[in-house]
Amino acid sequence: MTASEILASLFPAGHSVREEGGLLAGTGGAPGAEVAVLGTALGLEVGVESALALAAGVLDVIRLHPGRPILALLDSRGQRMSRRDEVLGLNGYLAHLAEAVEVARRAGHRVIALVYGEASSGSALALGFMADEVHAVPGARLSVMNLPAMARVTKIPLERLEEASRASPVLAPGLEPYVRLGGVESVWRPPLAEALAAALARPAGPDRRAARGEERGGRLLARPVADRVRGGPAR
Amino acid sequence: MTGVESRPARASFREATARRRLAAVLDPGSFREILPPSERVTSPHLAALDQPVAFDDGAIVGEGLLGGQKVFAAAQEGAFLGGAVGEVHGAKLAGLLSRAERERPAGVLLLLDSGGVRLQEANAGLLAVSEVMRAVLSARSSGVPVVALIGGGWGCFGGMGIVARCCDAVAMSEEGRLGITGPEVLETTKGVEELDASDRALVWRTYGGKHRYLLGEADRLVEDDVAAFRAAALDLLGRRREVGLGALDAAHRRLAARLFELGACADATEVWARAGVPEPARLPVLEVGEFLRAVASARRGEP
Amino acid sequence: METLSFEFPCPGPDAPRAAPALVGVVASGNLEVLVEPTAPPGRCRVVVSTSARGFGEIWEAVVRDFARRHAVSGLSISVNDAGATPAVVSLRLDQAVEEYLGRP
Amino acid sequence: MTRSWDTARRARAARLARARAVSPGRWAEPGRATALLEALLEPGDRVCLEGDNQKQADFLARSLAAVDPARVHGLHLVLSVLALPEHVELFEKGIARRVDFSFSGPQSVRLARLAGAGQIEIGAIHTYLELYARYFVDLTPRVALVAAQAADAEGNLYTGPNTEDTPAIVEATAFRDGIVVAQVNERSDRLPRVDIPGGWVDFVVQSPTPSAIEPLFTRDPAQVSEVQVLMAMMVVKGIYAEYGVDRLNHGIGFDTAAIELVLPTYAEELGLRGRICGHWALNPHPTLIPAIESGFVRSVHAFGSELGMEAYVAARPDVFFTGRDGSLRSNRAFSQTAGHYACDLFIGSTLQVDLAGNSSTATRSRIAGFGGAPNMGADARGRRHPSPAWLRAGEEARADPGAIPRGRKLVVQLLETFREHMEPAFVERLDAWDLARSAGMALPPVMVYGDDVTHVVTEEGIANLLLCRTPEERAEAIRGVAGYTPVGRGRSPAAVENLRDRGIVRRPEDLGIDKRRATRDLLAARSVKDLVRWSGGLYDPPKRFRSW
Repeated sequence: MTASEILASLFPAGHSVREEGGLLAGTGGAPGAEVAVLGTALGLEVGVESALALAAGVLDVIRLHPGRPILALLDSRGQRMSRRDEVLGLNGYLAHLAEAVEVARRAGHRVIALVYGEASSGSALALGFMADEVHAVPGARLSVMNLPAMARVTKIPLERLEEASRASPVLAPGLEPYVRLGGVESVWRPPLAEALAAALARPAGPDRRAARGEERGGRLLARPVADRVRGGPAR
Repeated sequence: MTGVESRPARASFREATARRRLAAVLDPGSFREILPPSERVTSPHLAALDQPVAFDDGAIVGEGLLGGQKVFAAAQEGAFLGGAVGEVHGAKLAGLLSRAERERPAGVLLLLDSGGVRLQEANAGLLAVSEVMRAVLSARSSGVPVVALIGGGWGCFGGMGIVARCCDAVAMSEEGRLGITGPEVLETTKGVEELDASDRALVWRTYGGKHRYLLGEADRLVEDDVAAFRAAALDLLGRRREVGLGALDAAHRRLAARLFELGACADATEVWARAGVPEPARLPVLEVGEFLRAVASARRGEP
Repeated sequence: METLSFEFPCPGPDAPRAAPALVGVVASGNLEVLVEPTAPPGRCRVVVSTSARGFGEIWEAVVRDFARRHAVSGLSISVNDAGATPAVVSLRLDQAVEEYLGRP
Repeated sequence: MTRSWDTARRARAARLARARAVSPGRWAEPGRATALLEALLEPGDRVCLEGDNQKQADFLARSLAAVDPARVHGLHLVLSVLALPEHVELFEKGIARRVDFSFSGPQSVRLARLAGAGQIEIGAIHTYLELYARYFVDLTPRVALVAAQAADAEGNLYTGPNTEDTPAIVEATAFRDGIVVAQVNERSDRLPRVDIPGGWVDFVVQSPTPSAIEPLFTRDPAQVSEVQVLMAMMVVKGIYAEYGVDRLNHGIGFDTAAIELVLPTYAEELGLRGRICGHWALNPHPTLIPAIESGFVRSVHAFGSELGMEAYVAARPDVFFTGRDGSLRSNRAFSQTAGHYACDLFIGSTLQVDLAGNSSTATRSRIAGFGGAPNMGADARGRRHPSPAWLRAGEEARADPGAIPRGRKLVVQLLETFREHMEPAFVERLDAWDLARSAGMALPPVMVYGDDVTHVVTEEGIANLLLCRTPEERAEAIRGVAGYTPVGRGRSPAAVENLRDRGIVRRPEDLGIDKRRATRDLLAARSVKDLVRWSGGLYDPPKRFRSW
């Protein structure tokens, strides 16, 4: 789905969201109950400029519209990979963006992420995965790396990776694996406005993804291990 | 004899294992590990790929003393799968940070040495890194300082490069490296013209401690010496960065200024020249002390 | 991966009980060795998980020589190996037992 | 009919006359280099195309590979190191037919293939000294194509720090009416020093690109392993200290780099400074810097130079042989002679050792050759001057106490019992046998013969073969340090214990070595940067070795 199709379905009453250079910004929803929208389109690879622009968008909402919910729309192939981005410290720009989302949530903004295309690596970490809840639409694809590239880097035969990915959700890119692992709370189907309203109505809470992963059988150790460490030293 | 004082008597941080780093950075004998190797909490995903596991999954977490104060500490073992984050490894780090929120030690030290997400557990690893990021920000928001120490052989890349910058402060050695897209990945995906990963001088001036310090991405630059890292950790423990709008605004202005001022630079040496460092080409050969003096006025970032 | 288990009787008194000790790292050509006081009295138990298949005989010889060099009665030795040579294995086993015994 | 006694001189004059049509003066145009060679060369000529361990006449090699094979063919190539792709190309094109050489390095696989296909006749694979010797007996070059750093208008050559083979080649060629062509990197009005007089040089051509040099002898201390540190401790305590080894040569592997790096630490602790490792025949290894700086090393004569060591060498003229300009003067022929006759010990790594102690680096699919190791790793039976180490070794080897006293050179082979991928380094039968058969060689290519080897050192211990009195005892001593290889597991434990009692097999514990100290902390330098620090900033490592 394209950004405009998604936006139309999310905000049947209209929205002011514009796409420029792969970045989305604007508001949607009825007067008095506006939702701030920001995010990426066309698979944008997030570099230093776009990370800073996204952070600026979050900062503006905190400053100008206290309490206004934020919807992060994500279609991004990950961080931009270039020498210049590394020279300038892209990791620091992405951390800044993540911290901005954290501050927004702590200031009382609900933050909902919706993956409507791709989500991968740096940009997923800094924007989408910082939300209170992460949702996706059918056809969304979340990933770290495709299997052939993974085979090259890890020197594990591709057949073996393919075989393992049939048995476990940890390897293959896609939507379903991330649902099972708890990384995606739910899959939204049209009309999206209802799903958004329901998400916004839920109270914010702590990071529940590890618990979801355990319930859904995708990540059986993340929650118990974290809890054991949280609990006390083994004696 | 000129050699006497140049003999490297220092105990290298880079060469030490994660366990030895922890033992040397914390007060002697004070470290108590949580989920130690004898608990055998290992990765459930490696067997399917015929890969050996490690009894601690490459992440050592626990509590100890630093200058007599109670701190929590975690260390990644770079030699095991490049210190990469898998389900268990990440859960140990996230669990420690959330324990810190509850028990409120004087701080949390993260001895990072990681290529980022463990590809053998790709999706679970990515989520684990996200959970660690959230846990760092959450611990800081609750008032517990988190300090990253980067000086291992793998550096700190991928999502862990973001985690490092989510901390209150970062100490690095010149040998340490920090970034998001590491040199090998950059060369593989974008070609050798973008970055020649075998050109070590280029790799280190792009990702290395000196450049990060000059940019303000690292708060302390130290010798590759466990004692120097310990001193930096002690020093940075009191250095909290508020998680709030004020600090965020200040950081935003700094990052915007960096982009405005240095955004046209494609290479670190251009950055150093434009930042006003005299004789920028000399920076890589300077020892830490000389380097700090040479860049004192040109350094960007907080003091 | 291949798992090898060895258990054999050891002469002499059991090693003192101490906190488990770990040395080495699981990296190419290297291994980690965990020493714990959990074997039955008078016996030593060694469990090896290795990525290099087909070297069981060599492992057995290395482990037996190791047990002859040290008082390992009552100790369990657990190994995660990523293709270390016998030279490195012997060195790590020695270091691990010394680390274990060096502790109060 | 009277016999003519100057045929070679007249042939030389005729060739030079042909060549003057291409290049009237001593300085030839680079673009005419191939034409010059076509004018000078005749089919079947014996040609020395300088290929040293480091310096290569690469531009002349490319020019030679471009000649018309119809005019120039069937050459007999003599050169010490056959390392360039162009060298192999000469045979593929039929320009050359026969070769005598010492070492083939990177071309070893292609060479084996050519030999298998019958496209190359290998006269012999020599050691360096043998090959130079034969330049003066029956393999004298008709034409020598050599390389130097710079030349002046008169054709005087400055070789820079890599003088290497050039004097030996030019001496043999110029004084037997041969023709010498030199490629140089630059033309200079004032040479820093003259290494080859212009009167011995016929043509000079400036290479469009400087001759490429590889840092062949730089070992990054970061890659030295703990096991190598342990073996280095054994060598220092069990051999160097034991025999008082003060004149020596080291191989170029990480094993010997580890020894160099523990001299300022471990050997210093043992009080050995001033007693061992004073005089060396060695390339200027960067890993030797800490031992030089801490006062172990008193002199180094070098076969060739090493990239990045120029300023350091120039600043340590008491240690290195240098010209008045400060740059290193190396000379492979002299240094090999020094290594053979003047050194008490040679130590080097190897790939395979059999039960007789024969040591080989040959593998089935490569013809790699020898270089200089066999010259240094062989007892110099012509030697007459005594030294404590040499006498002690001789005494240990003497079975009959009434026999005439005679010394022995210490020849030590250093190897881990398993190589990578669990390949056993000790074998019943060397791969060299198979290579000899498949390549039709008269001799299996053995690097060091068993009867020259005095000690085998592995992580398990030291086998002193000097003290063995029978072939069976020797084999058992070798089994006694062969670890868990099939050869090692074939030992008789009782026999090995007996050898231990007699000091023939010595374990680290027998030597009083605490294995826990075998960590990288014992290395005087753990990184290339540490080496730069030791050198006071004078060592300038090549790019690939620096992370700054």
